[in-house]
Amino acid sequence: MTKMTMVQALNLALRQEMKNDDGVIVMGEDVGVDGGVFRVTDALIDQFGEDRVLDTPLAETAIVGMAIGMAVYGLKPVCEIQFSGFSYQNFHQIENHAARLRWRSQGRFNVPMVMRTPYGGGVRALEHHSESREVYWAHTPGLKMVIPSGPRNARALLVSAIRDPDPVIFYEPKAIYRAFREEVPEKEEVMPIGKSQIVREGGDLTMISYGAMMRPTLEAAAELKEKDGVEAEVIDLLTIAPLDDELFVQSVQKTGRAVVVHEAPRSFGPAAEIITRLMEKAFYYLEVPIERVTGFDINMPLFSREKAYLPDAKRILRAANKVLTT
Amino acid sequence: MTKMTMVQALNLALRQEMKNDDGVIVMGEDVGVDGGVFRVTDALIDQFGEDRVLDTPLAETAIVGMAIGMAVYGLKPVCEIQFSGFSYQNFHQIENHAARLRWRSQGRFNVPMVMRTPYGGGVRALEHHSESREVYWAHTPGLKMVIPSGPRNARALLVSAIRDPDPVIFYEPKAIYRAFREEVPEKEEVMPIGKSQIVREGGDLTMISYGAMMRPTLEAAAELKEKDGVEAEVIDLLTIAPLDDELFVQSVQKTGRAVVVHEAPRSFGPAAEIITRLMEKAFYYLEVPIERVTGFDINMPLFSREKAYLPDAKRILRAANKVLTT
Amino acid sequence: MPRKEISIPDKIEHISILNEEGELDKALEPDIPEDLLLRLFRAMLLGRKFDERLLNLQRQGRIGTFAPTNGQEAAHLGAAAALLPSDWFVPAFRETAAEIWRGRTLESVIIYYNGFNEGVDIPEDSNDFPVSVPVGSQIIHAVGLAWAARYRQKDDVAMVFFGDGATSEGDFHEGLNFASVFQTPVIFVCQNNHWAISMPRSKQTRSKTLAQKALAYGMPGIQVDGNDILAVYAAAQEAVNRARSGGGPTLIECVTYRMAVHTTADDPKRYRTEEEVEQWKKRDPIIRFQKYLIDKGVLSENKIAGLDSEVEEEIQSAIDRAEAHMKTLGDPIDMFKHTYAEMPPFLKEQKEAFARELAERGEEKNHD
Amino acid sequence: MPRKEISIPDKIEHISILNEEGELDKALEPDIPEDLLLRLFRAMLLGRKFDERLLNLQRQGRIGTFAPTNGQEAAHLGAAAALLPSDWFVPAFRETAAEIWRGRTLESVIIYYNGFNEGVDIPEDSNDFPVSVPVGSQIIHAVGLAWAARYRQKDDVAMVFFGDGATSEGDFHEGLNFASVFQTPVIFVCQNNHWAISMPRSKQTRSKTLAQKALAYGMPGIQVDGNDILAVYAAAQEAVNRARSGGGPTLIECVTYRMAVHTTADDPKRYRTEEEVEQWKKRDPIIRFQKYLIDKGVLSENKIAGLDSEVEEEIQSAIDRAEAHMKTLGDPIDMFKHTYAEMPPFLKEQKEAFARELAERGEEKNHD
Ligand SMILES: Cc1ncc(C[n+]2csc(CCOP(=O)(O)OP(=O)(O)O)c2C)c(N)n1
Ligand SMILES: Cc1ncc(C[n+]2csc(CCOP(=O)(O)OP(=O)(O)O)c2C)c(N)n1
Ligand SMILES: [Mg+2]
Ligand SMILES: [Mg+2]
Repeated sequence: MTKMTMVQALNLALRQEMKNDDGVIVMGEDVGVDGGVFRVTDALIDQFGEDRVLDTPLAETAIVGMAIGMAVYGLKPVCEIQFSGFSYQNFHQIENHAARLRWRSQGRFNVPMVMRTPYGGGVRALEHHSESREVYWAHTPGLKMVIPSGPRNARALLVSAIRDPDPVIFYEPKAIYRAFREEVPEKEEVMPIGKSQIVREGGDLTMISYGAMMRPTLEAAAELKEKDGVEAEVIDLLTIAPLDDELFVQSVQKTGRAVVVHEAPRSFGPAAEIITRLMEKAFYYLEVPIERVTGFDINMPLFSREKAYLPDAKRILRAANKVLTT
Repeated sequence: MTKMTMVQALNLALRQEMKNDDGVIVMGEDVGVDGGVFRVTDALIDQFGEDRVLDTPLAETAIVGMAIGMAVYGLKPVCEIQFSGFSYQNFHQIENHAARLRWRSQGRFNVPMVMRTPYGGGVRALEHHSESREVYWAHTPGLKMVIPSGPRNARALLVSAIRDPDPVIFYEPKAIYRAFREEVPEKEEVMPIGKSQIVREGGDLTMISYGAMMRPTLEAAAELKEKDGVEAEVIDLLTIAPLDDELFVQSVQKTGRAVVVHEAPRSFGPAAEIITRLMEKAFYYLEVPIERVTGFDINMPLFSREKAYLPDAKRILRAANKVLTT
Repeated sequence: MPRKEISIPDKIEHISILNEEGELDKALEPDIPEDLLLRLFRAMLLGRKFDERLLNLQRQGRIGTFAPTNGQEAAHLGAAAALLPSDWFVPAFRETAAEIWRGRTLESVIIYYNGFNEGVDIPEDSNDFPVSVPVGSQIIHAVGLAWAARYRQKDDVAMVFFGDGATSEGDFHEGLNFASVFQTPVIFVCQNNHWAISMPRSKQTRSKTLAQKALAYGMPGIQVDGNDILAVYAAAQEAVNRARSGGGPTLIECVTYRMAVHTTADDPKRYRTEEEVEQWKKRDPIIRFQKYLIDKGVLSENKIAGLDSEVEEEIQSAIDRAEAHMKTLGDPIDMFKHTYAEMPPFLKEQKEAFARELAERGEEKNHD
Repeated sequence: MPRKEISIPDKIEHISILNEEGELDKALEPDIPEDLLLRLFRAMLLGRKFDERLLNLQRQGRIGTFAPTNGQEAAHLGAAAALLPSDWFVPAFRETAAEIWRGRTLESVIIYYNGFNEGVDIPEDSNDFPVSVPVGSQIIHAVGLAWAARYRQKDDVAMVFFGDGATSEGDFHEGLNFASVFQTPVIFVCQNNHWAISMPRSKQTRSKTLAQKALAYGMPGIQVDGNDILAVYAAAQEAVNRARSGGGPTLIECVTYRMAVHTTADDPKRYRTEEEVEQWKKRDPIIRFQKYLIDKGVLSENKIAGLDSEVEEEIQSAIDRAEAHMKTLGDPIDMFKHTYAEMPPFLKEQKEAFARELAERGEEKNHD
C-alpha cells in the first residue's frame, strides 16, 4: 500500500476505472492538459488520450447536459465541475433530467454519470469557492449524493459512484484534498453507496458528521475521552442521500445523546434531516435535545474569517458538553 | 370588500404597487400581452404600458439576472418564472448574486426584487409543472421565501415582498389560484414577512403547514374536532425563510404534540427544519414523536396519480391520530 | 491597417422547393422514392387528424393538456424522415407526427396526455427520447448522444428539435457551441413556428434569421421553408449526410407556423390576430405536398379518400385500446417505480407506509 | 426560388490603430486630449506595477490568490476610459487597472485579496460593481442596469467585462439577446486574452472571431487589437456614443493576451509554451503606447522616470495603509453583517451564540 493524499487517491480511482471500462469518460473545464485545477485528473490525458479526457469549453450546463446524453448512450461520464459554487449553473440539467430520465423513460434509459465537485471551506480561496450546499442535491429525488472523508474511502466511493447505474453527485471536501495521507491499496476497493460507518465506538454520546468535518469531530471525540473519559461513538455518513439512518438510529438508541456536525448553513441543512430521523426512530431513547454544530445562515465569509465560520473541535466540544451535561 | 380568487388578489397587489411606485416593474415570459399563463398579470400592460410590463424572451437566467441589475439600480422588479420547475434554470443567478449582492458589496447595493412563481400539484399539469422545492431557496442565506395560503394573505404578502429591501422568492400555490374566493379589501393591506399565524386555536395538538396544504390540514383539524372533540391548533407558516419558530414552539410547548404537513419531498424537506427547531426549543414538552406528512422522495408523478401523491385530509388525520394516541 | 471587414466563412442560405401554390423548383427537387413520398404523406395526414382528434378529446375532458402540432407536420416529419431508425431522435414536445413516424404508438400518446407515466413506452430497440418540457434543455443531450456514437465508432447521428423560443435559452447556446467544438454528428432542427406562447418571433430576438445564430459557433446554418416538406427533407438529408460522414453539426431553421393553440390551456386570441392565422392557412404543408404528389402522379383523389378513412380507423382503434389499457393502470403505488435502479431503504419505508394507507382507505385514494 | 444566400445586415469589423511597432494609422487616430492620454498612460503603468507588486506579495504569503492583469491594461483601461464617472461599470475579475481608473483604491484591492470582505468598499457616489467570480454571470446585470437607466430617463450607459471563456456560458447568450431585444445602452467588452485557464481560445469555440457572435443577436460586433489602447478607446467611444444616443448595445472583442498566470494558483507551464508568451511580449500595450506618446511629444524619458517612481510610491503607501487597516479588521463577528437589511431572529440567535463562543475562547478563535 502507498500513502496517498485524497487527490492522489481520487486520481487512482479514475485511472483504474478508465482502464477497467472504456466507457468511462472524464470531462470538464481544465481536466485534460492541465490535469484539473486541483490535479485530481492529473496525467489522465497522457494515458487515455483526448477522447477519454475532454477539456470542455467553459459551460457547466453543457458539461452536465452532454454527460447526460453520453450516459444514456451507455457511457459512464465523470464530469468535474470546477467548484461546487458553479454547479448551480447546471442545476436545472440535474433536476430536470439527470435525476429523472430513468423515471421519465419508465426505466428505458438511465443516467450512470458522476458529477464530481470540490466543496467546502478551508483552502483560503476566493468567493464562491467555499460553500457547502449538499442539501440542494440531497433533497432532489432520483439523485445519490456521496461525500468521502479521507483518501481511502474517497477512492473506494468514487469507484462505486462510477459503477452506479444512477446519477451520483460526488462532493469532494477540498480542505482535506492534501491535508493528510492514508494507505490506499493498489488493488481495487469499493465501498457501498448508502452506507455510513462507525469510525469510533462509544456508548456515551453519538457524534454524526461527514466530509472535512470528520477531522474536528474526531478530535473532539478524542479530547472528550482524554479529558473526561467520555466514550463518544462517531459516525461518518459517507452517503448523504439516500441517507442511511439505521446506523445512527441504533447508535443513539444506545447513547441517548447526539451531536450533528456539518459546515453547511444551519437552517434547512443536512442536520435537520438527521435529527428528524432520530426524532422519528429514536425519540424514546433521547435523554436531551440533539445539538447541531453547523455553518451559520450567512454567506461563507471571505477567507480571512473562514476559520471563524467553520465548526472546529472546540465548537464541537462545547456542543458535546452541553449534550452530556444537560 | 370584494370576493376574489388568489389570482385576482395577486393581480390587485401588483396593480396597486405599480400605481404607488413607478419603480415597480413586472417582467417575465408572457406576462404582458397574454397577462400571464395563469392571468396573474392580466391587463397590467394595458394600464401601465410596455415599459412597466415586460414580455421577455424565453430565458429564465436573463429574466432574473436582468431583474438583479434593475433592482440594484433602485427599481423594484417583480419577475415571474412561469413554473417553479423552470426556476432551476436561473438558480445560479439567485445563489451567486441576488442572495449575495448586499453582502458582497458590503451594503452598498441591495436587490429588492421578487421572484414570483407558481408551484405545487393539483392542477393536472404536465411534467415539471407540479413540484414543491421550497428548500432550495429556504436553505440559501440572503433570501426570503414566502408562501401564501389564500387570496387575502397572498395579496398582503406580495405587497410586503415588493417593498422588502431584500430578494424574496414568492411561491404561489397554483392548486388554490382559483379554488376559492375570499374577501379582499380594496384598501392597502400588508402582512409582515417572517411571521406565521395561528389560524385555528386549540390545546391538544399542533398542526403546522403552509400553502395549498393549509386546506387539507384545516379539514383534518375540523374533522378531529367533529369526530373526537380534539382541539387542534393550526399554524400557517406563511414565511418559510426566515422561519418564525417562536409561534410554533410556543404552541407545541402547550400541546406537546405536533404534525407537520407539506407537499415537498420528505427527506431534507421543510418539515425537517421545523421538527429540528422543536427538538431544540420544545424538546421537554414533547409527549410523542412529531409526525410529518409530506410528498414522497420520488418525482412528482404525472397528473393521474397526483392526488395519490399529495397529502390530503385523510392522510393528515392518520398522522394526527397517531400522534394523539401514542 | 484601417478598419477592415472580417469575412466569415459560413454563409446562411435559404431553401424553398415547393412554393405556396405547390409549384416545384425542379432543380432542387430531392430524389425521394415514391414509396417514401407516400409514407410521408400518410404520416402527415395521420399527424393532422390525430392532432384534431386529440383536441376533441381534450375538449371533452378525455385527455389533459397537450401541445398541438397542426401546421408543423412538414417541419418535423421532413426532418425525421432523413434519419435511419438507429439514429437518435430527441424531441421537444411539438413533434408528435415525427414521434409516430419513428414508431411511437398513438395509444402511448393518449395515455401520456392522460397523465399516466406509462404513456412513455419506448421499445428496447428504439433510440427515441421521451418529450422534453423544459424548453431548450434537451438540445445538449443530443450532443452527448452524438459524441458517444462517434466514440463508439457507430455512424449514428442525433437529431434534436426545439422551437424559436428555445433559441433564447442558454442551453441552446452551450449546446451548439459544444457540438461545434467537438464536431459531433448532430442536427439541430428549430421549428420556428413564429410564436413562443404569446411571444412573437420578432420579439424573441433581433437577429434577422434564427439560422444565422449558427455563425456564432462557426457552424453551417440554413433556413428552409418549413411548410415545404421537400425543402425540409433536402436540408435535413444534407445535414444528416454531413454529420454521418464526420462533417459535424448543422443548424436548420424551419420556418413554419403554429396554427392552433400553444397548448390547450392557451388562448391565442389574446395575442394574435385571425388574419395572421388566415395567411398561414394558405401555406398548409399538407395541401402543398398533396398537389405535388398528384402532379407527380403518385397520388389520386381516390387514394386520398382511402387513406383518410384508413387513418381515421387507425386513430379510433388507438383511442379504444388506450382507454381499455388505462383501466388497467390502476395502482397508484406504481409511482414509486423507476426512481432508482434499486429502491433505497427509506423509500421502501415510504412505499410500504403508502401501501398500508391504500389498504386502509380501499379504492378511494386512487388515481383520477 | 433556388437556394439563396441570406444577407445579414450587421458586418464584423476589425480595428487596429497603433501597430506592434507603435506606428500610427493617422486616419483612424482618435482625438484624445493630451491630458487624458497622459492619465491613461499613468494608469497603465500603475496597473502594471501594482500587478507585479501583488504577485510579489502573494509569493510572500502577504495576500491570497488573485488574478493578474499583466498585458491586458490597454483592453480594459481603453474601454473604461470611454465612460463617464456616472456610468455603470461591471467588471469580471481581470480589470483591476480599470477599477482603479474608476476610483477603487489600491488598498481595497489588497484588503480584498487578503480575504476581507471589507476590501469591497464602494463609495456612495460610485456606480461600480464589485468583481464577479462566476464566469459570465455579471453580463446580464449590466443589461438590467442599462435598462433601468433608460427607464429613469438617465443617459447612463453600462459597460460589462468578461473573458473569451465567458462567451461559452449560457449567461452570455441570454444577456446579449436581452440587450438587443430591449435595445439597452450597454457595451459588452470581451477581453479575449486567448486563454481560459488552460483552454485556448481556439478550442473554446469554432467561430473565427468572438465579435461575430454579435450576429446571433442582430447586434453590431467589432474586433479590436486589445493591446492597442487607441483602437480599444476608439471602438469603446463609438459604442458608448451609440448606446447613449439610443442606438443600443455593442459587442467589442479586444484581442489581447494573458501574460501571467491565470491566478496565482495556476501553473501555465502545464498548458502553454514560453514561445507563445514571448510572441506576445513584443505586443506589450504599454511599450506601444509609450512610443506613440513620445513620438507625439507628450511624453519623455524623463517624465516616464518621474511617473515610475511616483507610481511606486503610491503603491507602497497603499500597501502600508492596507496592512495597517487590516490590523483593525479583527472582529470575526462582522461576518454576520449585510446578509439582510434587518437581521432575522434566528440569525440573531446564531450571532449571539457565536459572540458567547468568542468571549469564552478569547482571542484564539479569530481571523487568520
Ligand atoms: C425552461 C422553460 N421555461 C418556460 C417554459 C414554459 N413554456 C412551455 S412552452 C413555451 C414556449 C416555447 O416556445 P418555442 O420554443 O417557440 O416552442 P413552441 O411552443 O412554439 O413549439 C414556454 C414558455 C418551459 N416549458 N420551459
Ligand atoms: C461559472 C464559472 N465556472 C468556472 C469558474 C472557474 N474559472 C474561473 S476563471 C475561469 C476561466 C475564465 O476564462 P475567461 O472567461 O477567458 O477569463 P480570463 O480568466 O481569461 O480573464 C474559470 C474556468 C468560474 N469562476 N465560474
Ligand atoms: Mg415557437
Ligand atoms: Mg481568457
